[in-house]
Parts: sequence; C-alpha cells; structure tokens
Amino acid sequence: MSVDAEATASATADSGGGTAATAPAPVTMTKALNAALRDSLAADENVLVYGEDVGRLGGVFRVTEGLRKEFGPERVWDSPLAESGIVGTAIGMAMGGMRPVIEMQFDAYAYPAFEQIVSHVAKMRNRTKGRVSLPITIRIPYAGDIGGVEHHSDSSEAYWTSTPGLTVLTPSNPADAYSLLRESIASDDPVIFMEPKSRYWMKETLSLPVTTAPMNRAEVVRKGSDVTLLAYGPTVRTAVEAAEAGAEHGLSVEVIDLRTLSPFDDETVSASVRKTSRAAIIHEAAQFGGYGAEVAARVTERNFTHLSAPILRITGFDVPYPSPKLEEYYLPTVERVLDAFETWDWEL
Amino acid sequence: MSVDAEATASATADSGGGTAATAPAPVTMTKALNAALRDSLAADENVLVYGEDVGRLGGVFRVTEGLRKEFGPERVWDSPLAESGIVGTAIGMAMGGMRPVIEMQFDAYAYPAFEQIVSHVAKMRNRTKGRVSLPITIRIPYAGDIGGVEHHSDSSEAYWTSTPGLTVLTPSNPADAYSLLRESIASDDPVIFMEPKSRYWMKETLSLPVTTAPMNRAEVVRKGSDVTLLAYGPTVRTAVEAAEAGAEHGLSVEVIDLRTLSPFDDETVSASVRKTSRAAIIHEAAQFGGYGAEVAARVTERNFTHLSAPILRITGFDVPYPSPKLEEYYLPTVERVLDAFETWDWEL
Amino acid sequence: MTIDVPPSTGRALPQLQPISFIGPDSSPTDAPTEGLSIPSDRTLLGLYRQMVHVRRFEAQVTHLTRQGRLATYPSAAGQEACEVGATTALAPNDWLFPTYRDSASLLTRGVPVAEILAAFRGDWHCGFDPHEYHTSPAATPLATQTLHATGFAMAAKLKGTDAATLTFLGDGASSEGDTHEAFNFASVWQTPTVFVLQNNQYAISTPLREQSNATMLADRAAGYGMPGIRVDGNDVAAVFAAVATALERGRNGEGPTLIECLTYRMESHTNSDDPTKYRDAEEVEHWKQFDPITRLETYLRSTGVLDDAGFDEITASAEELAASVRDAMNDEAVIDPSELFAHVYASPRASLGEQQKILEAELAAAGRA
Amino acid sequence: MTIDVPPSTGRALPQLQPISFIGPDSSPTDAPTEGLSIPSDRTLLGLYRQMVHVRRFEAQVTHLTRQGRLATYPSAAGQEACEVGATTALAPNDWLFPTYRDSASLLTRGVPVAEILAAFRGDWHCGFDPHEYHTSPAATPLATQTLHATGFAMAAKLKGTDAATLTFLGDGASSEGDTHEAFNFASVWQTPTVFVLQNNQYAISTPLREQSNATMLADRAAGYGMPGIRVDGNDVAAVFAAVATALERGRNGEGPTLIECLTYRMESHTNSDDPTKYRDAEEVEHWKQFDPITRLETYLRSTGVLDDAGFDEITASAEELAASVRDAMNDEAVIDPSELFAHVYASPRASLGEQQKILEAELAAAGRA
Ligand SMILES: Cc1ncc(C[n+]2csc(CCOP(=O)(O)OP(=O)(O)O)c2C)c(N)n1
Ligand SMILES: Cc1ncc(C[n+]2csc(CCOP(=O)(O)OP(=O)(O)O)c2C)c(N)n1
Ligand SMILES: [Mg+2]
Ligand SMILES: [Mg+2]
Repeated sequence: MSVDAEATASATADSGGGTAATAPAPVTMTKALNAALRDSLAADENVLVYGEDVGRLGGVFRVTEGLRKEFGPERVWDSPLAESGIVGTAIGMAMGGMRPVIEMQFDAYAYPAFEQIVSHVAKMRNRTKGRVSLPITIRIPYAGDIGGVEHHSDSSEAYWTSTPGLTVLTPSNPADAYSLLRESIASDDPVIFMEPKSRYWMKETLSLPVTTAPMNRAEVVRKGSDVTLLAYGPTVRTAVEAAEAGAEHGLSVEVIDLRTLSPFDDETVSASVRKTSRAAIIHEAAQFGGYGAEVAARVTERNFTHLSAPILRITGFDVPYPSPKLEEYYLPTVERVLDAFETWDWEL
Repeated sequence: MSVDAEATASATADSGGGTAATAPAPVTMTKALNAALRDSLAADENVLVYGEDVGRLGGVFRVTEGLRKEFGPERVWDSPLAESGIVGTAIGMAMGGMRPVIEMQFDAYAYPAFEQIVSHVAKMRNRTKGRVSLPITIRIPYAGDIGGVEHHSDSSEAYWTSTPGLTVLTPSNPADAYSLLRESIASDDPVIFMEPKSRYWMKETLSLPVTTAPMNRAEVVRKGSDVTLLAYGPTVRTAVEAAEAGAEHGLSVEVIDLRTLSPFDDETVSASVRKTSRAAIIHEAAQFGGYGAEVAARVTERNFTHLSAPILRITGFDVPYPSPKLEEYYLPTVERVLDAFETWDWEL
Repeated sequence: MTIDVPPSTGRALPQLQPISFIGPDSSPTDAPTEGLSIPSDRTLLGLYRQMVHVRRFEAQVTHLTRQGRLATYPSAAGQEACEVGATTALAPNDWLFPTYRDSASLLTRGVPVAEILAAFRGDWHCGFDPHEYHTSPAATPLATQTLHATGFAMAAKLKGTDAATLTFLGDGASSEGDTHEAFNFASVWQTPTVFVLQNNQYAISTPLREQSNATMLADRAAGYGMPGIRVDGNDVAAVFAAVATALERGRNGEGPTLIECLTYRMESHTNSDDPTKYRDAEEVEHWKQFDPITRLETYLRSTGVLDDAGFDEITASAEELAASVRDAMNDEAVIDPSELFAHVYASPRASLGEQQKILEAELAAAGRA
Repeated sequence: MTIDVPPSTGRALPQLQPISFIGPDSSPTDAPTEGLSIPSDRTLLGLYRQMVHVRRFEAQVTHLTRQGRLATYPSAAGQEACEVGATTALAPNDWLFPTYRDSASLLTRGVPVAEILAAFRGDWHCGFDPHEYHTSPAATPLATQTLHATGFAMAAKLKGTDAATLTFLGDGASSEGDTHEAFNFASVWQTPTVFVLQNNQYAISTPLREQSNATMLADRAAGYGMPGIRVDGNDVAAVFAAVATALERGRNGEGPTLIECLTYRMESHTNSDDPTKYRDAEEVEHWKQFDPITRLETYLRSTGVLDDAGFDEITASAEELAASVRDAMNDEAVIDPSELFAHVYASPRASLGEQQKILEAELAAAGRA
C-alpha cells in the first residue's frame, strides 16, 4: 500500500479516502491496522505514533511495522517504558495541537495509566467546557485465547465503558479495523481502540482503503428471527459459529457486531430484539459487572414488553483470567451459547 | 471507647466482641469507623494503619483521629504521597504477615493504584493457588453531595466490582460502618471498603462495639409490597425518603440496603423482587456501565417471570461528576425515584 | 569493564545552599548564584508589585471562605516569590501547567479574577479558556500535570514553535510516580520543560522528612541527566532568574530543568485544614522572617527603586483588585443545568439527549424551568 | 537562606567505573571496589557451579520453546552473574521478589524445576509456594514487585525479624512510576531492601539511550538519599559482594541500596522476539568477550580452584539438571478445571459455585467429566 502525494493532500477526517486503492488481496487485521496508521500519518502531519517498542520493532504484534522507517523517528518512535507517562504526555501533545496514537502493549498494561485516562483523557473537554479537545487514540490489544502468560489476556472494556467521556471501539474484522481506526484518529473525541489479539491474524480479502459503517453503529452480520446474539471483538466469530450451529438445529440466530461499545447503538439492537423477542450477549470478560450487564440492563429497559425471556450473558466466569491450560474452560464457546439458549423457556 | 487489656486479648476475627461496651450515645459514621480501627488495632498487633495524612492529622475526614497517638507511629503513620506505593507496599506487608488498613484520600486518588489493586491485590490468592492471602483493607471515601472540587466526588465502585478477586463493601450507617469495617480487617480476603463521604457526619445512637448482619448479606431496611428499591451507601437515605414519599401516595416500597456490592446477595434481593414484582436500583455513579447494570441484569436473569416491569436504574447521568453548582441536577433525588416509578405500566 | 561508560556531563550534584540574590535581611547574599544574574530594578519592581497583588488577592479570597461564601481555597501565602517569580518569567507563547495551589500564578498569567473564582465557587471545573491564557486547567490529581507539560513541550518542539512549558508541583507531589515519569520523558526527549518544585515543606500534614529522605529534592535531577538546582523560594529575584534561564535553555534545545524552590506554606493547607495538629506556631512564626514581600520591599527601598508614593500606589491598586474580587463574588453566575451535558463529547450522543430530557422534565415539574 | 539545609551525608554520586574484582580478561582489575572484598574461593566456586547450572537450564528451556513445547520463555543468558550472584547472597529467611526474566534466580533459590516450568507451560500462574521458598511469584507487570519487596521488608522491620528483601528490576522497568515510589518508600522508611537493577541495555527493543538520559541509572539513588552503586554485572564476584554487603546494611538498620548491574541480554527478549530489528549481530558478538562464566572459569583455573575433574563434574551435574528439565516436561500435569474457581476467594462465593456447575455440565455433556 503506497502512500502517494495525493493521499497526503486529500485525506481528511473521513476515513478511507485519499490513498490509492489496492487490488483486493487477503489482509490480516494487523496489516489493516498498519495501513490505517500509515494512511492517517500520511493524511495529517499532526498524527504521531509512539509507545513501547512501536518504533524499530514495529510493536510486539507488528501493528506499527515499517512506520518509523517511512515517517521517521519524529513521527513514530519508541518511548520510555511507562504507561502513565505515555498517556500523560499524549494529553499534553493533544493540547499542543497533535493527534497522538499511542499503544498500550497489552491490556493489563494500560492500568498504570488509569488515572491519566479516567481523570484527564475522559474529562478534559467537559472540564474546559469544550475549549480543550483531546484527539487521542489509545490502542489496546485485549482479550485472550492466545495461551498468554498472566496479565496478557485481560478484557478490560468495562473499565473504559463505565467512564463517561470515553468512546470505546473494537473491530472484529480487518475491514472494520482499518475503517474504525481511521475514524478514531480523525475524531476530536478521545477513543479507546480495543484490538482483539486472537483476531490479529484473521484474514479477509480487501481492497484498501475501505470505508465500513461509521463508528457508533452496530452491524447485523447475520440475519435471523429467533434470537438476537450480540457480540464484539473476539466473540463475533464465536457468535457466527453459534448461529451456524443453531441453524442446524432449526434455530435462526441474528448476530449483531456491536463495533462501538460506548456509545451503544440502541436503535439497531432494539429493532432486532423487538423482532426476535430474545437476546443474549457474549463476551470474554467475567460476567459480574462486565459490559454485558449494561447491554442486558438497557436492552431490557427499552424492550421489556417485547421480551419473551431474560437477556442472557454468555461470558467468562467470575475469576481472574486463567493460565493457558484452563483457558479453554474459561472462554465462552459455541456450546456454552447453545446451552444458554436452552435455559430459556421456549414456550413463552 | 477505651481499649482494655481484655479487649486486646479476646478480640478476634469476629467483629464487635472484646471491647468493653459503651453506653448508648449518638455516634457519627466517622466515629464508628474510628472505633472500628481502634478496636482492630487493639485486637491484633498485625493490624497497621497508614496512608496520606492518617497519622498526626487523623485523616482529612478525621476517621483515623487519635490512633497514632494511641498506638504509636509504628502502627499508625503518614506515608509518602503515592497511592500505588501505598497499595504496593501493603501487598508486601500482607505477604509478610501484616493486616494493613490503608486509606486512599479521595475516590479518584485510588486511580494511581489501579494496577496494584487490579493486577495484584485481586489476583494474588488465585495466582498462588491460595498459598498467599492478602488481608488488606483499602478504605476509599467515595461519592459526592459535598460540594467538592473536581475529583473529590467520584463513585468508582463499578471499577472494583467488575474485578474478580475483590470484595467490595459499603456501609450506609454508623452501626454497619463499625461492624463491616471490623469484619473487613479480620477477613483473609482483600476488601475495598467504600465510605460514603456525604454520610460521614450522619449520627445514630449506638452502644459500641456493635455487631450487625455479616458482610455478604443485604438487609431489608424498610418493608414494602409494591416495589423493591435497592440502594447502598449514600443512596440508602434517599431510598428511605423515597419510600416515605411513596407511602404518602399509597405506594408500598421495600428498601434494601445492599451493604456488600461484591458478592451480591441474590437470595435476599430475589425474595423481595418475587414478592413485589418490580424493582429499581439507585446510585450516584453514572448509569452506563454502573453497578446498577449488574444488579438489573442479574436480578432480571433470576426473576424474569416474576417481573411485571423492567428493573429501573435511577442514577447519576452519563457525564463526569459535575462542579458543585450542577451537583443538585446530577444526583438522583426522591423526585427522580418517584418519576421513574411512574414510567412503569402499572396495569401489568 | 571499561566499556560503555557514558560521559559524565551534567552529572555532578549541585550546590546545597540555595541560590539567592537578596537575603532574608534584604541585603545581597553571598549564597551561590550559579552564573545567574539578578533581574533589573524594573523587573524587580514589577515582581514586587505583582506579589503584593497576589497576596491581597489571596487574603481576600481566604476571607470569603471564612465568611462561608466560598467552600475551599488553598492559599499560597508565603509562596508568592515562587508563584510570581516563575510565572513572570514565561513568555506569552509559553504554556503554564499549574495546580490547585497556584491561583496566584493564574492571576499573574492574566486570568481574570472572575474566571479564577469560577472554579472555586463551583461554576465550572476549569473556569477559563486554556487556549486564551496559554494556561492549562489547574490540576487537582497530584503530579499528573507534570506529564502534560512535558507532552505539550514535545509538541512545541516537534512543531518547531519556540514555546516552552512551566509546571508547578509540590514536595508531596514529588513522591508520585507521574513526577518520575515526567522527569524521565522530558530528559530523554529533551523537551523545553521547567519543573518548578515548590518545596513548602508540607503535603497537607506530612512533613518533608516523612516524604523524602533525600538531602534535597533537587538532587533527583541528576538521576535523569537533567540539571537540578535549589533556589531560595522566598527570594523572587532568584526564582525569576533561575526560571527565565531554564526556559531559555529549553528554547535553545538544551532540555528540561528541575528547580527546587525552598519555601514555606504560611497558611493552612486549605481553609478546612487544622495545622495545629501537625506543626507548631513557632515554626510558622520563625518563617515570617523570610517573608518574600517585606524582604523585597526593604531591598527596593534601600536601592531607591521604591518610595512611599510608589508603595502607596501599589497598595491602592491591590485594594482595587480586592474590591474586584468582592464585586465578582456579588456577580454570582447562574449555571444552566444543560451545561451538565453540553461538553462531554465533541459529537453529541443520543443517550445524553434522552437524559437531558429527563432532567428538563424534572425541572419543569418543580416549576424551575 | 542558610536555614534548614540538611546534612550532606550519603549525597555524593558514586564511581562511574563499575565495581569489579575479576575483569573480562579473568585477571584482577584495578576498577573501584568501594571497600568490598572479593568472595572466598569456596564461594566463587559455588557461584561458578550455579552459573553453569542455570545456563544449562535456560539453554534447555529455550530449546523446548524452539521445539514448540513451551510457548514463551524469557532467557537471562548472559546475565547469570547478576542472577546467581545476587540470589546466592540471600539468607534463607530473606525474601526474593523476582520478575519473568529471573527463572535462574528461582532455580538458585531452590525452586524445583517442575515448579518453575509449571508457570511457563501454563499450569498455573505462579507455579510454586512463595512461603516455602521465601520467594514471591515472578512479577509480570513491570516494577510492581519493587513495592512488594519494600512492603515486605517494612513488615520484617516492624516485626523485628532479621529478614531482608531483594528485588530484581530491568533498565526498562526503572522508568515506571512504581520504581520511583519504591525507592522513595524504602528510603523514607529505611527498609532492608536491595534493588538489583539489571541494566541489560534493552527493554525488548528499546535501547537504554531512549529509556534514560542519565549518565548511569545508579545515579537515581542520590535523589532518594540512598546509596547507589554500579557493578560490573558480568563479574559474579562483584555482584555477590555488593549484594551481600547491601543486605547486611539493611539488616543493620541502614536502609535500602540500589545496585545497578551493567550487563547484556545475549538472547532475544523472549523466543517470540526478533532482535535483528533493533540491534546488530556485532553488538552481541562484542559482548561475548564479557561472558560471566568463561571469565570466572579462567580465573578459577588460574588460581587452581578449578581443575579438569572439577569442571567435568560440574558439567555432568548440569547435564543432569537438563535431563530433569526434559523429564519434567514429559511429566505433563493434568489440570483440573475446578482449579478455575478454587482460589479466587478465601471465603467461598455462591455465585462461583453456580458457575462451576455450568462448567461441569458442559464437560459432562461433552463426555469429558
Ligand atoms: C493523586 C492525588 N492524591 C492525593 C491528593 C489529595 N491531596 C491534595 S493536596 C495534597 C498534598 C499535596 O502536597 P504538596 O504536593 O506538597 O503540595 P502543597 O499542597 O504543599 O502545595 C494531597 C495529599 C490529590 N489531590 N491527588
Ligand atoms: C507495566 C508493564 N508494561 C509493559 C510490559 C510489557 N513488557 C514486558 S517485558 C518489557 C521490557 C522490560 O524491559 P526491562 O525492564 O529492561 O527488563 P528485561 O526484559 O530487559 O529483563 C515490556 C515492555 C509489562 N510487562 N508491564
Ligand atoms: Mg507541599
Ligand atoms: Mg532490560
């Protein structure tokens, strides 16, 4: 994917546009993210990429591969190893007119930056009555299913979604990865951009740049009439597989990829739930206080009389993320989804 | 409240017991907490109290008043100003056989310690297959309604309740404040002990020591038959007032004080909801992803067929905690509770 | 192993005696000056004038808290030389990153009285437009702003502007992890950042000796390959000279500087604090002899720069400032409840619109809309 | 202002040349020794033996990752002098607070091979009983363990036991806020804590010069009023002597010490890393001449402490260790799914019981229970 002069000149806030289109080819999510970063860097000279090992190494997941070489160490560089420092300096840079795109190396390593994210990134605009925008994109590889050592597989989305002031996105496929990341970087609101690690190597045939549905919209990725199954990031694939397995048993499952966790797309989800009268949400994070709680609560509030059954949460168990040999028992599977559907009273 | 030799000798893991009883007298929540700390220090020489300004000053809310003088600076002292340091050293102290009781000066000032709390306090027991216990009590004054400057009124309970491995308590009255704090300190599990700032000066006539219902149990604080209203910490008073106002309109509201946020007392709450068929939860924190989401989701899952209406969440709005002049519009009020009840279809 | 030993430039620990030009007795000191020069008479007179102003301002605001008209106010009384000396050294395009303690610096930076008060009387969190005054919102979470100042300076460096940044932090805040990270990032990136550490010897009730075991906090700098100096924080001449020079170093691409200003908090932490619990009246009394304003006043009178007429004019104008504080308080702003929702996101959210309607209905029902 | 200047004890920045007894050419150096004495021949031979063992252990484990039998392993090859020298200096009652990099120290501390491997093959997070080996779980979140070591040492001090603590951290981890907070707490509280900073010059791909602008990381110590020394991290004699002395200081109530060990990571960060992206083969080649094991071997042969028979015996016993690693891998533990729920809380939770039943039903349905 070459970035030509035209791209630099014309690319603007709208995602996609600008870069000369590539021929359709299989693209992994890491490559799609890499392309989004490259095109964003080319489109706006205020875009900066920094973090731990994102420069020479290209990131431990190779999402930033080649960018330092292409844009130079003044645009893409390795920072000292300190996450609060990375986020805190990004705040200052954004106040100074930059659009920093920073990486937290693994999900649990965003925690040292928690105060900067929650007390400043989320609140600066409100605190200053809109005078100060913080167009920062915080990229966080998240979730498990990679046989990782402790602290490398957390699903921390609930911490961010329960913080007013943050926009939280998570792509489940390469096309969305490209399109949503470009939109995030172009947004004047700070975005927590959560990348599902286990889907980094997922391939899709794409021509780049690609523009998918805008952020803040959920997408129906498979139509169905009996059950609405809500998923995001790593569990979209599980949801689709569960829908396929359900179909074999005569169950028609509609799968919705939420894409944006905050704000929640009530419209798309309510429309589906009013049609099916049953819904479930699937995520890797533990259940208690997980993101699924918000989904279940708000969808029930808005659609109570349309529901034939309680909204189910098919999730990780309420335990710390386990060691690799226990991972398979922890993660929600197709079977767990189908079992959950069976707990409903289908006569209602 | 004098700590006599007998108290020192006999007080053990069970809260209360040991200290010579005081005559009934009006006791504020701060005094009750202070007494619980004093009695815990007297009961077990491994109990330590430290944090920012908890020594000479007795804490900015005076909860630790007099303790340094009574137990000496080796048991009660002022630490350097660094919350991650306070929690991180408490972990080491607990590994070394101590039972540290540490204070985060305000809710938002626990955030610098987020990584230590989430990645270590919550996980050490699980990581070591139970070989290492961390009997740490982290006291966090929380919530608003005090006209505080920014960052002094956050309700951060959802961050802790969505973290497996933590036990999260919050008293709503002086008696519980005493009893639950003693239980927390005696517990081998780490406890996040959230103290509702706006209720610090609430008085109750008490004879100390007092033993209330054990932790992990919710309490029905007012009986009713039409609606179950769930509350905790600062909103219990609002809930009781709403129940009184409701009674004037012929509405019989059962109020439950959750007391323990994690684990959730499904039994007590389900029993009430099955009786009333309607429930609402009230909290100060923002709604989206707040603790109320978990409550609504799980109570609905367990009692769907018994519900005549969706569970309502009466909460702060989905905005950063506002400046004092906007506080009255943000905080859930008796009116907001009653208005919410009116949104239900009472014909069902 | 004789390999890979980097050069030792800038490594030495600096002077122990604080840099000072004008001593407590108002005469020139023989303290180290580390190559700095005393500011001109004109500058000194301006600094004096501004110190008198900020002290009057803070006395007036503190008085309002005593009357119960303002909830909380952290006064910097006694620290005027740090506040005014450092802030005055800034160029207009530089950015200031203050804390809750530094209202005096906001005033010095030109933020109007009403906007400073707006935060304290609970109108809105920040109170002023940061871009207008090149001044960040006063930070409440300790030490966090040191990183913002570093990041802003990095942006300025990358954009090639000549802006430098100055941030204040306290002796207590120096213990937070963020301070360390800011020192390190600033030095690795060689950003034009000046860290002015106001060592007023207390963090609320916690005395310096329980905060740090360092001989002096300026000694931290050596560990980052950054110059660190200690200044008499009650000598405004020294503070101004040190900060101006450090800002200049930053602009010249020579990186950040740590300046420890040794001073003392004369008032309680805020009006809701009770300092008798943790310090003696004698200690406060003792520090009166180091007062930054009387010290400079006597000096300026001795050099003939200030006379009675000048003094009276400054006093009168400070009284006008105090009056403007009272006026501002009488001019109570009415805050529109819709402000709750207006600035959370750049792009509006439907769900916030719904919530705003709930609030509007509540207010209408209560006859308040 | 001539008041309140604390004494300057312990303030001076230490030597630049690392402390060393046995140089890269295996002969005694004229580097500074800062009053330390070279360990006895007997101790040196023990250190040599253990270094050979841990190297063989790590080579074997790395080999298992290449075969795909273990997912990830961070080897400390090249850093054996730090790992073994520091850990050997501990008394049995002292506690060690290691990181993911420090399996060699676990081995030295007596943690059985199978228990070290348990973590890496995903059986359970920690793998061993910390109380049995007086060794904390290897920390993955960087720098967090420095605070645990400080807290533990404080508990020991308060309880009046004679335990000291030792924690390892890397050059990268030194940038985290927690490191600063640990240095500060340890020095203010004067805890018996020894911080062994293994400066292996890289944090994954990030070179030291982009991590810190300090002349040397040991310079950090002065800012905390704590002794900080730099040691040739490839001279096990120096590491042992420095750590043993620092532990002794701690036990004597003289507080913490920072010891920077200058060394080099010979392998990739972990087996999933690609070091060609960020460093030259020549650099790695260059560091071979400083190898800690061959250096000591030549020295011990030259002094007659080691002969061929001794060498052969050590090699053979290291081979036995390697064999035990292979055996342990063949003895694959079966992990009971109920382990998921067993250790989350000391007091059982009903809701976890319900979840466990769900899992059991799933397994039963799949014919796996
Ligand atoms: C992260 C954080 N922790 C705690 C507090 C509460 N707090 C406010 S001011 C203060 C003392 C600060 O002392 P210092 O840094 O010396 O500044 P000074 O008040 O003396 O100007 C504390 C503990 C805070 N604002 N932020
Ligand atoms: C808080 C935190 N951030 C990031 C990481 C990811 N990470 C693991 S090792 C490493 C580099 C550490 O370098 P250094 O401290 O020098 O130790 P070394 O690996 O060289 O032994 C990084 C960034 C982590 N484990 N913890
Ligand atoms: Mg101070
Ligand atoms: Mg390293």
